[in-house]
Amino acid sequence: LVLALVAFGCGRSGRATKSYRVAVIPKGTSHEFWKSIHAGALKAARELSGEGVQVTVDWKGPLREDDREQQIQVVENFISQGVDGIVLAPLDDRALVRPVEEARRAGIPTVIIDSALASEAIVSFVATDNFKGGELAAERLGSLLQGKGKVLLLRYQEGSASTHEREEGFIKRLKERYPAIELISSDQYAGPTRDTAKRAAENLLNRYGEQIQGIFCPNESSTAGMLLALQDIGKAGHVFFVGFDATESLIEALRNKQLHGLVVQNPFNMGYLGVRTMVRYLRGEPVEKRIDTGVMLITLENLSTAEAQALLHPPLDEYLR
Amino acid sequence: MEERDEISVVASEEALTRVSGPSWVRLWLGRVGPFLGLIFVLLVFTLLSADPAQYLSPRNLRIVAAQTVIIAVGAIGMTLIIVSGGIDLSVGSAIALTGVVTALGLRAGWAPSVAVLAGVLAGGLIGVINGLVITRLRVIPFIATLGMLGAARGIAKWLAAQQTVNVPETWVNELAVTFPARRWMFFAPGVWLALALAAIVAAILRNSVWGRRVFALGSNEAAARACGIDVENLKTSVYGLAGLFFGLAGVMQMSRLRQGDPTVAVGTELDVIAAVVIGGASLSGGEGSILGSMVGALIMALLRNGCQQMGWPNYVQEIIIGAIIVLAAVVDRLRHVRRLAET
Amino acid sequence: MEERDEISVVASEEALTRVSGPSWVRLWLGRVGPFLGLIFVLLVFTLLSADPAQYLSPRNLRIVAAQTVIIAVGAIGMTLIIVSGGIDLSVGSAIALTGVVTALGLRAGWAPSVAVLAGVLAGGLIGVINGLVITRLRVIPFIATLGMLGAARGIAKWLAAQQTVNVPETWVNELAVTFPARRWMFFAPGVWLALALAAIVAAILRNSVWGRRVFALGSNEAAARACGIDVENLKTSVYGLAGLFFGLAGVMQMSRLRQGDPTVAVGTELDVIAAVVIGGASLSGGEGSILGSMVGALIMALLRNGCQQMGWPNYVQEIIIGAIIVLAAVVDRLRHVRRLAET
Amino acid sequence: MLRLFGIEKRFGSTVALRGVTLELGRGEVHALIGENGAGKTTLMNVLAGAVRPDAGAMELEGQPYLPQTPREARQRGIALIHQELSLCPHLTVAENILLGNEPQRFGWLDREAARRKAFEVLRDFGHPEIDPARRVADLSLAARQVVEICRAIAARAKIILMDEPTSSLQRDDVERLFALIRHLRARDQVSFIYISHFLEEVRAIATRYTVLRDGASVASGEISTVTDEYLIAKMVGRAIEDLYPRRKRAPGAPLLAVRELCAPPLLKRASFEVRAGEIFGIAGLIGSGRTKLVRTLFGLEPARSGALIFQTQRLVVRGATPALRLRQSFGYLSEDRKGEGLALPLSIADNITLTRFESCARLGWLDRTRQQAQARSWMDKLGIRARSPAQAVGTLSGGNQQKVALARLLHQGARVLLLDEPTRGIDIGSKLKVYETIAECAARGCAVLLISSYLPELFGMCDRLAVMCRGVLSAARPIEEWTPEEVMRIAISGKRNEDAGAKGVD
Ligand SMILES: Nc1ncnc2c1ncn2[C@@H]1O[C@H](COP(=O)(O)OP(=O)(O)OP(=O)(O)O)[C@@H](O)[C@H]1O
Ligand SMILES: Nc1ncnc2c1ncn2[C@@H]1O[C@H](COP(=O)(O)OP(=O)(O)OP(=O)(O)O)[C@@H](O)[C@H]1O
Ligand SMILES: [Mg+2]
Ligand SMILES: [Mg+2]
Repeated sequence: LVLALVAFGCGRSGRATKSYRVAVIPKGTSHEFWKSIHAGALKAARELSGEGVQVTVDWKGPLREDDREQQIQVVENFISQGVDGIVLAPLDDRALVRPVEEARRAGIPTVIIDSALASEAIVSFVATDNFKGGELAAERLGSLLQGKGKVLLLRYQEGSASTHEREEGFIKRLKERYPAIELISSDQYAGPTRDTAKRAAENLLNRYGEQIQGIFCPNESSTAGMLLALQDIGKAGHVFFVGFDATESLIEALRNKQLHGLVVQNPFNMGYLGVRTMVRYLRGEPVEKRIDTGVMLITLENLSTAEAQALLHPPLDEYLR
Repeated sequence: MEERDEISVVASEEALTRVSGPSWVRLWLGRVGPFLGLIFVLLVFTLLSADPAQYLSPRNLRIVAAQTVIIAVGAIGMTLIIVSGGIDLSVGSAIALTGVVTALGLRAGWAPSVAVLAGVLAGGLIGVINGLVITRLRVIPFIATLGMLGAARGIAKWLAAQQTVNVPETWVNELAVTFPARRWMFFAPGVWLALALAAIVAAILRNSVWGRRVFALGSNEAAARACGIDVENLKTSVYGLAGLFFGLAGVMQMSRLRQGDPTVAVGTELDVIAAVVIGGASLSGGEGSILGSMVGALIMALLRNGCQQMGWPNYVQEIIIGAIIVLAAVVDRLRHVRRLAET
Repeated sequence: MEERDEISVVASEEALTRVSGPSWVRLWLGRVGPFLGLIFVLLVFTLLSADPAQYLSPRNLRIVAAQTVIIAVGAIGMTLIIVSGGIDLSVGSAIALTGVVTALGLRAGWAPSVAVLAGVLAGGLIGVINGLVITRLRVIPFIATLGMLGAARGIAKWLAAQQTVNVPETWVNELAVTFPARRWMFFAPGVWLALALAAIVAAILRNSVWGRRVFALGSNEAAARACGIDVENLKTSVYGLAGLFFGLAGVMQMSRLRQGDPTVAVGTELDVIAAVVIGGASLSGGEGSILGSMVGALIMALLRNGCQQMGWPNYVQEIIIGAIIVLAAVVDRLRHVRRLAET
Repeated sequence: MLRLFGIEKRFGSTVALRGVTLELGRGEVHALIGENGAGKTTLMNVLAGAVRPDAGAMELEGQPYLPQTPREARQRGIALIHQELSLCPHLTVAENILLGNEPQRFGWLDREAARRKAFEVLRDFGHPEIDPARRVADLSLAARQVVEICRAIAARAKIILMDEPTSSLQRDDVERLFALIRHLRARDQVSFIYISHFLEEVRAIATRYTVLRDGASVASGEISTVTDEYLIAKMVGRAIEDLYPRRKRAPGAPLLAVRELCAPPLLKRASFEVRAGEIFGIAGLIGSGRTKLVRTLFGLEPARSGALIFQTQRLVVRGATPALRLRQSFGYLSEDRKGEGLALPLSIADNITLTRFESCARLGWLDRTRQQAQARSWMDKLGIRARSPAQAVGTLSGGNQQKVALARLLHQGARVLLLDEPTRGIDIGSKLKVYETIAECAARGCAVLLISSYLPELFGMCDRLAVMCRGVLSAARPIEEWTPEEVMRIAISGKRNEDAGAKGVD
């Protein structure tokens, strides 16, 4: 093993001249969402190499998923390795400011992806419009319920900026467009994992299960957890349920009408544009400060459209192998 | 005289009956002893709850049961380890790893039973490795299992290629479901399985030679060795056996999530240990009972569930749960009135 | 038996002079004793690393230092507790809570020094409460602090209104910065502060009456009590003092994040305890040293940093770290040559 | 100066004390005697504030006295020497001796002063060789006992309670202790309550006595006015004629032969053989290496060289384990019941059957009723005082714990018995029983190796005797050819021509 690792180490250090080393730092590593971002980043690198610009992508997430301190350490360590640029999906819009600014002081530019960073020290912000995503969900649920009924929101986790925006977007749009719809619970958090989500969902449903007609969950793990809970008590399909982000199991549920809508982002594109933008900046070309990678509401109706399929099945294998 | 006091909570039947105060109190305490904490928690929530009927409804009961089962199965194994004077921090990671193994097996199209067996055995293997590191390399359990906590988690992510592993529909998914398909079962098969295992292990721990040796080991290792007990192998067997249970817990976790998730069950070790300790086991070994641990696990689950039933915001839940864990322990002390009587 | 054998071997001068291996080895071992594990880790990575120069560069050194400091400060407090024969699982939550308190103070426009003080004192308060629950309500430390783990976390979220609390620019933010503005400082002020405190506490633990009593308490509580030491208050003071350090750790965490984050430092307690135990402390009390704990903390940080320098994927990193924690412990055994001699 | 009226204490359903009345005068040494489990230790704990009495009143120098904590007791000038050693193994001798009233300068430990004070106390006790800077964990049991005593003395108490202080002390140490006691009485009028199972000791040092029986004080008065028979009768409730069952045994063929056994540094050379049906005694000073010898024989400590022949076959010496020895039908009784002997939280039954569960198990499953029955029979045989076999051993009195440890060894039914200080802390009445059972074993053809620091016991029991001195075992001779003086001479003789430095050991 050790030998292999040595080889590993050397392999990386032997870099050709006129080449960029870009660190891409996700929030976590084990969700498909981040896989897509990784693939997108690699796609960009490959294309650029094709154009004669050597780009190597260092992919590295925080050791403990969703732990700000750990992500900071990852950024710092990349600074000390002297990479050429950092593409970062910050776990928090403030906590990551210091390391990013330190990076800039060390002459390393940063492109932010996925969720915002409250700093001017960044090159560009490449992300979904999460607020809009929440609004789409509200629209869908509202129309399904014909503007009346009781709805339940299972939040994701305290202090998570991007999901918070989705939740707010959802609530706001629901309030102004469908005042007749009552939001009977919106202060419960699903917690970081599917398991915590399922527990929370079970207990929530046990309490409100009889009354509600609609549910919204702001990310993959909470959606999956809620779905499992619904299936367990055999209510899946009997309440209108809109989720966020896509995985096989969720799409499956969409097919057999247990889910009635999925707000889907374009992580692949996010990773791609993230690296692209970074390299463009490194080569002194102009870059725009805000790049929207788009969201889309996927339902049973538009599931089979090419656009949807492209979103749902990014060519992971092509790049991650 | 702490020395003497500690002894009052003993691995002998006497322990429960040695309580001062009027005899009827003693009798009562003796009976409900281990359940005091549980009763206390139930009471609190039934009183607080808007509609107690709903809180105590069989339906909610089943939800609690389903949520307990994983911790409970883990607690069975952990009880063995703690009674033997050890500790195991790698439970959470072991659960993740074994879950992933099972899921991979199922996805690879193995027979469900085979996949499940593989998962359980994987757990056993982890346990044996822990045991060997502790006995052969003479690393203290805390460090040895802390190492395993990292290693097992890593291996899980590696095997799962940092993905969650989705599994086909099999009976395994029904193992820990909240509401079993066959209504007459009332509880999920996993719950029944857990109960059965608990009963068996309790019997082993109480009445088998092996069990008594484990107690002896936990209460005085030097003496155990001087009595010709092969301490090294005994320890290894304890960790190995416990590992099997962690493996089973992993399988159930997998069944609950319908997927092998390498990032699941982070920090579960604390819940499991807490369950065992609330159940009256002593971290210095030689004390503890399966029944107690099961009750401990139940208490934890009831707390979580109860708080959410109340619809309190999460932070209130966390505060309350924290407080009640302590209170439960205090109430549990009533069982050992002698302790208070002295010093 | 561990105990006694060890004893029987040193029980006479002959024994002390009779140690396996040539004398220079012994001399060397004696010198570097506590640092063996550290050296080991450094060696491993310097050998593996593509460009060791970069790994051992002052810049990287500073990064490691900045990343260690929080664990290190926590470890100072934890050493006190573990030496006294206790344990504290609430460190992580305490860090979060005190961080939030400080942040709220700053946001409310208090003088930075006042806010910092508030944070530290909050930590002390948590500690004292732990101490009182343990001594007055007679709940064992594990459970008492487990309860606090939940409660403190909840309170943190409550105070912070489930949000992160952002703070204005003050010198507090410079406390734990990786590259201090004043270059001559080389390390962040926080690092120097930590070093100073470590030195002071080490002195107190070794040479003050209070310190020796803490050792006595951990070594044999019954004896300590019998000698008329006020065990209850001593314990409370230990947890209180330790709490102050956790508070300081929280302030530094806050300074690193530039915000009070109620969800930060989950599971940090394990890192801190691991640092202390790797540093040679015994969880059964009476053994342990600040120096050792600091080294332990450094080992942990160097591991993380080193693994990433190698650019290994996370799961490899986790496996390696797990393995090396155990190895470090094994290597550390070399320090107790007698133990091995008698294996 | 100290008065007790009708002190009562019950532990759950056991009544430890039922109405104890006692008077202690200034500068008086008061002997407290009674069977195992009579309540002596409990009474001491009451006085020292470790246990709160259920009923009764205490009076110290006229004022009422009811200590809530040991701390308070200390402040009122009462110090206790525990029956079970209670020291802090991680701390140095000096720190242990001065624990609770350390010499300090603004909270900082004054190590020099501490060292000096500790040394003075140790010197007064005639043990200047014990280095105050040594970790207690590195000392022998005996040395620890000395430290324990010194700690109580250093407390400068007005009343010192001694609970079997000599249980692991050598004869000359006992003399030193007595000298010290007399000195303290004479100099600053210190009063003592002295617990011991050795009547001759009691007579030597005490002026007045109180007999406890079943937790009640049954007799009290001037000790010079009563006979041993009277005291024993009061304690046991019946008269005891000859203590040692001297019956002719006909030792058979050698069962165990040890050749040149060597486990440095403590055990240098030991060769001897024990015949079937023979009781072979080993005398020697504390720290002479006797325990080391048996521990090595039993595979608890590594041997460097030597041969071991059981019946006819040669047994492995290096790398032997207790498990192996057990299978080879060896049995070992540790001198340190708490550290290495008993599993305190477990029940009496479990402890007794621990080495031979087979006797009461089928297919690995215990037959509780059989186990309890077996335990009960041993409890009767050795007179173990407890409510039931299910009681936790930790709640037994010191002597009764010792009997449980012995019972386990006997239950094991080994052919070779290694007994290290088997009667430590056992009362006279029970000693008789113990001696009888040991003799029976020998009669049944076991080889018994008996280590004791109490010469009369050795002379009473043994067929042959050898003396250990600084790790070297003398040649064995029939007991008739020994005199106590000669034993002591050989035991000490090594000391003269050795360099004084090595004394630090014991
Ligand atoms: N903590 C306890 N719990 C229950 N019973 C106890 C406890 N401590 C002592 N006892 C009981 O109290 C009685 C008196 O015990 P004690 O130790 O005072 O006897 P003792 O006179 O010291 O005997 P010995 O001479 O063997 O030391 C015994 O029967 C013992 O079993
Ligand atoms: N089980 C043990 N553990 C540690 N040290 C021991 C042990 N037994 C003996 N020693 C050490 O070995 C030295 C030799 O004493 P040992 O006990 O072997 O002889 P002894 O004549 O039996 O003395 P004692 O009457 O104290 O047992 C003692 O000074 C002690 O320091
Ligand atoms: Mg006694
Ligand atoms: Mg001895």
